[in-house]
Amino acid sequence: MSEPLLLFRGIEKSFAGNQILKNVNLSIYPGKCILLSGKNGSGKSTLLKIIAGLETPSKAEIEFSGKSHSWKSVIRSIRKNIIYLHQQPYLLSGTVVSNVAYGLRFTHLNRTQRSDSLKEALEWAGLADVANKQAKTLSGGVQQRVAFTRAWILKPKVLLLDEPMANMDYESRMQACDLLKRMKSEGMSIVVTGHDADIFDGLTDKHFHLTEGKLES
Amino acid sequence: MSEPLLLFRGIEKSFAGNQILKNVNLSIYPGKCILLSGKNGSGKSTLLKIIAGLETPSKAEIEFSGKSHSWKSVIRSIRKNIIYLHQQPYLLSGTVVSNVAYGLRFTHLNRTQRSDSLKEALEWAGLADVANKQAKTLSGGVQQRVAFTRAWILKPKVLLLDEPMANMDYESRMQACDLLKRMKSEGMSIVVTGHDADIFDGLTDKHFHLTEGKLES
Amino acid sequence: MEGMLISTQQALHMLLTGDSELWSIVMLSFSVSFKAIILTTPPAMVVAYSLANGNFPGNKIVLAVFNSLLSVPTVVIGLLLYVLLTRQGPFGDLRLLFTQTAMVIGQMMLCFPILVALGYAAINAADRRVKETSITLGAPWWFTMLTVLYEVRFGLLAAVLTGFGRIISEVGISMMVGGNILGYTRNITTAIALETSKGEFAQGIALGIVLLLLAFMLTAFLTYVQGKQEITA
Amino acid sequence: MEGMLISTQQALHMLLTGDSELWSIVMLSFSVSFKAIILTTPPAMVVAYSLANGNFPGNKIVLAVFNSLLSVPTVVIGLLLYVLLTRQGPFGDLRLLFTQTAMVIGQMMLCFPILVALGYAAINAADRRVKETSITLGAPWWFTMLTVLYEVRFGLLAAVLTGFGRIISEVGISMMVGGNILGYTRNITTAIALETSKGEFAQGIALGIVLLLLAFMLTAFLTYVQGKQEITA
Amino acid sequence: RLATTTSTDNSGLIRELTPYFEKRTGFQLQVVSVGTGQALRMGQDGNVDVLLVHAPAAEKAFVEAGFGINRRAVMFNDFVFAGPESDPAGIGGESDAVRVLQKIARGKHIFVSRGDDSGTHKKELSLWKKAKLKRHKSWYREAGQGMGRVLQIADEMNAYTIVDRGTWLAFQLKLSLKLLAEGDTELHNPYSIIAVNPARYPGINYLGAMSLIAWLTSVEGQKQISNFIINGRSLFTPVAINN
Ligand SMILES: Nc1ncnc2c1ncn2[C@@H]1O[C@H](COP(=O)(O)OP(=O)(O)OP(=O)(O)O)[C@@H](O)[C@H]1O
Ligand SMILES: Nc1ncnc2c1ncn2[C@@H]1O[C@H](COP(=O)(O)OP(=O)(O)OP(=O)(O)O)[C@@H](O)[C@H]1O
Ligand SMILES: [Mg+2]
Ligand SMILES: [Mg+2]
Repeated sequence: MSEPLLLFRGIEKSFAGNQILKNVNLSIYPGKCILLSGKNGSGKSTLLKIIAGLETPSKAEIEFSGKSHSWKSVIRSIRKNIIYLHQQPYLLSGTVVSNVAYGLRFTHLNRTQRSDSLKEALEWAGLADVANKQAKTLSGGVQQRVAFTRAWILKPKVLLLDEPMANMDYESRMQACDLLKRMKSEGMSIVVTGHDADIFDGLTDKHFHLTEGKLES
Repeated sequence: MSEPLLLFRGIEKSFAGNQILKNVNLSIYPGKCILLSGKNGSGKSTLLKIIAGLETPSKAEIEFSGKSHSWKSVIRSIRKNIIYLHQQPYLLSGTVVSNVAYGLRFTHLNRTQRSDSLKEALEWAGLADVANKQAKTLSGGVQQRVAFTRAWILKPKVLLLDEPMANMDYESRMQACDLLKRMKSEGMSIVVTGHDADIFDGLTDKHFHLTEGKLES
Repeated sequence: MEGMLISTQQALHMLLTGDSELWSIVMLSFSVSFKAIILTTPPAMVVAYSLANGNFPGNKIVLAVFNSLLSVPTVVIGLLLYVLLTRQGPFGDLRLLFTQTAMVIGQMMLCFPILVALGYAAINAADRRVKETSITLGAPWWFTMLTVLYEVRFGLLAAVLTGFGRIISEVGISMMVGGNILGYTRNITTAIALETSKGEFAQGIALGIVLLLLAFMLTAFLTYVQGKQEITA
Repeated sequence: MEGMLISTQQALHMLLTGDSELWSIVMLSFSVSFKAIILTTPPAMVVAYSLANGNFPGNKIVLAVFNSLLSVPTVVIGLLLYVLLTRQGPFGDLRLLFTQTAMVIGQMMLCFPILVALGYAAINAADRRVKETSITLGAPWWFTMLTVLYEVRFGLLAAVLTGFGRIISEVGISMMVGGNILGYTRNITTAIALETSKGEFAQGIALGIVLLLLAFMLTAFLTYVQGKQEITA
Repeated sequence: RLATTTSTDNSGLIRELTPYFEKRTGFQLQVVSVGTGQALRMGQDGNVDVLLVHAPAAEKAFVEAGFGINRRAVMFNDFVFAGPESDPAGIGGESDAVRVLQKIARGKHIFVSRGDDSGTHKKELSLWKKAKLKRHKSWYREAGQGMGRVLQIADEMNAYTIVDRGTWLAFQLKLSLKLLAEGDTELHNPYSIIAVNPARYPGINYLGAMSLIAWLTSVEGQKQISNFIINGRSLFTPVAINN
């Protein structure tokens, strides 16, 4: 196998004295997809949030380019390349377009590139019809689709998806899977959580199970 | 088949000029379970909310005990027997116990009965461990389980469940299905929405599909 | 500047050694304003909730009225109340003018629109699912209201603190319908106004600092309680 | 009562026929308070956001300080500013006493804690996912701040309206550092205070009603805009 | 810039005089109307140029401390006793101020005091001292407000009070109180004008201040003062010329 892009080592996390994660190690390889399963409350979302820099671990180290760093010291610079998709996504006030385009203004794309990728994304996700609707009035499944599109349009190096398809209909799931496969082939690393392994058939390269704070493959 | 408990006739609903539901008829029989499927944004949640009296239809009639009434005139008295479970449930501030017990104070049960059924419910749902945790700090799947428990503990005549198991792990799903089967056998009517018909195997008696505002079986 | 420090020291010393005149003024301030805020909060919350949830037509206009009532100077409220309570006025027979009761009534009039406007904003920001969940679980309307109010309690606390700050610091009403009568209706703010008119600026500021410190103790306590709740929320 | 009606009629008539003295007083009130609120809002929002999101240790204490500053009487702020701006005071050389600039500064001091306290409450009620979503999508901190502020804009609007109502209706600061000089620093509230001290209650109330009506037009407009936004939100 | 007591401003005198003065001298008059104590304080701080006040003892101290110069008597009016029409204390027609107070105190009739260290309040206190009477909270109410408001409070309470004639004439018609006792020379109320010492504050508009003093004490100014009439009575008696 090639070099890992990022290596998270010794992640520990406690909430109010309850240790949720115990010495978890996770390597993220470019162009590979990891499926993370585990019972409700086992810590899947917490782990993804720590990797995304949205939750502070009690302890963690990050290794890349052959060097080890403390989580605190490098997470800010790393998280630019990592996008986390909430299990229950939050759509911002405004239209579907403004939500999907949100992150584009922080990229180095120019105007035409932005509007091109925006158009392509809406088309792909089947959101062209609702493009100008207020995002908060959408149905649960469509909201999830919008959040999904809002994340992958940025083509980050690492995409963390927290049960991204739980509320999607069959067609949308297939579409999303196709999309992820394409991104993978372009070198993106993906970590996805879910309770139905079969949804992600043909997409995942590795399957980890989280039990009692520990990762098992 | 026996008499329907409730018959909703000619439900229509528009949002901002968009007609979502077109002349939908739905009969709810005691002790039967209906599965409602449909693409994202097809109107499943909207239909359930109208039945629960939480969303106002443009037009609708309700028939029961052989008489037809306008939705507006009777929904307030009817909705006491109907409970709707949100697709993305909202847990109130407070512990898991206080959430699950919320509706009990409006029933005719006495103190001991209440605490008995509370205990039983927590046990059944596997929530005894987290009973005294703050509900808002729970993981997504556990929150869904709490909301589920909070609804069925009241044993309403009609239970409307909007994708109740999307975020639950395998075990919890099996448990919830068992529970619903028991309730059904005690005469409860259930309407459930979802994208994976197989989750509800052996539970549903009828399967309707919502397309372009119309119900098809 | 120096005078200010000395006066503040003096005032604090008087406060700590239990100077009865100063204490009676301080106690009067707080007791009047406490009564006013406690009597006003429940009806104001009900009105705010109705405005946020009712869909009666004049909704927005009523809200705009309450919002513009925020701009009414206290002395105008004092004047209106004076006109109502004066001997030949409609409620003259009650002989309420220049009593603490009149001050309480005036302060209630002052903080009512504040509590409604800010309460409305807080309630309106509540997730719509709160109300729906409560209703579908069988709660009667008033319990649903309490549930929603409880969910937005921090916003409501801010509203109440703002209302309290407004009335404990107001002087127009207290002066106008209280009369600043020593031992009867003199509170901190009218005492400050008096010192100011005498040119005793240092003493005015000193009294202001006394008020500030007491208010700080009160809000620090409330913030502490709020903080404790938040940890577990 | 009758006198009140007549005076109000007179005042409104003067307003509509463009009586220059009345208009200059009204314009002065609004221009001073507008300047104050516009200058105060941005820094207050930044402070409120930092308090709600920063996890520096003194957080809660700073918040309690702002909350208790809500209880400072305007005349005390006026006195403090007077002591600062007076000839031999630290800023005496600026010759700001009895100018509109001094009034603006005083009113800014008055509404700053209000905007911080209420802004904090609104921002704190925001869903934590707003901030997380913004950060993970690559927004720099200031854009994340703007996103959060935009999500809670109705709460912030309520805060700003409350702050504006507070300063346009205050009299202690304007009187103390403005001086109520006709044509220079006389605004509606100091004019009301003057009429009141003359015993011309009807005229005081009439001026109050003028202020109320103008405030109503302003807030009705804002509520209308807010309402329009909400429909599409 | 002139700082004056509210009583002169409220009576309308200053407003009446301003245009004459501005036309004659070309100076603009900005009036800050506050209590006597606050006016003196503003002069002491150098925030105004000239003061028109009525508290002889405090004025003297002010000048002696070097804050003000050129103190000139401008005019006087007098104090009167007002009370309810029924006059339970029976002070009606009394001309001896001390006797009036004795009657009020003996009957424990409610008396409303300014209680604000103003010129009027100081005068009242000196009268109580002269009468050697103890006052008790149950009937002696310290209101701590301006003269007009004290009159209204006394009116509401059916109480007695002491008031300067200017305010009395201005408020008379709005009250059910009656003027009951007047005329004692003890009850004179002299107003003086004082320029703020320019040596202390270089930016003081000393020229303007002196112009106002000169004009107010000139024949024209004094004539305008005596021409100021409310309810058919001249309010202030000019004293600068005849003395
Ligand atoms: N408050 C609202 N304002 C405007 N449009 C709305 C509102 N609520 C729902 N809609 C629209 O109504 C349609 C049906 O929504 P609904 O939530 O019922 O779909 P659904 O079948 O539950 O979809 P999903 O499987 O994604 O949950 C959607 O197009 C949605 O955008
Ligand atoms: N802010 C918090 N405060 C306290 N406890 C928390 C908090 N966030 C998460 N937890 C706890 O951490 C544990 C793991 O939560 P997490 O959301 O990571 O689980 P999960 O594996 O994603 O579960 P699910 O499948 O239900 O989404 C849970 O027991 C939860 O109660
Ligand atoms: Mg999770
Ligand atoms: Mg739905």
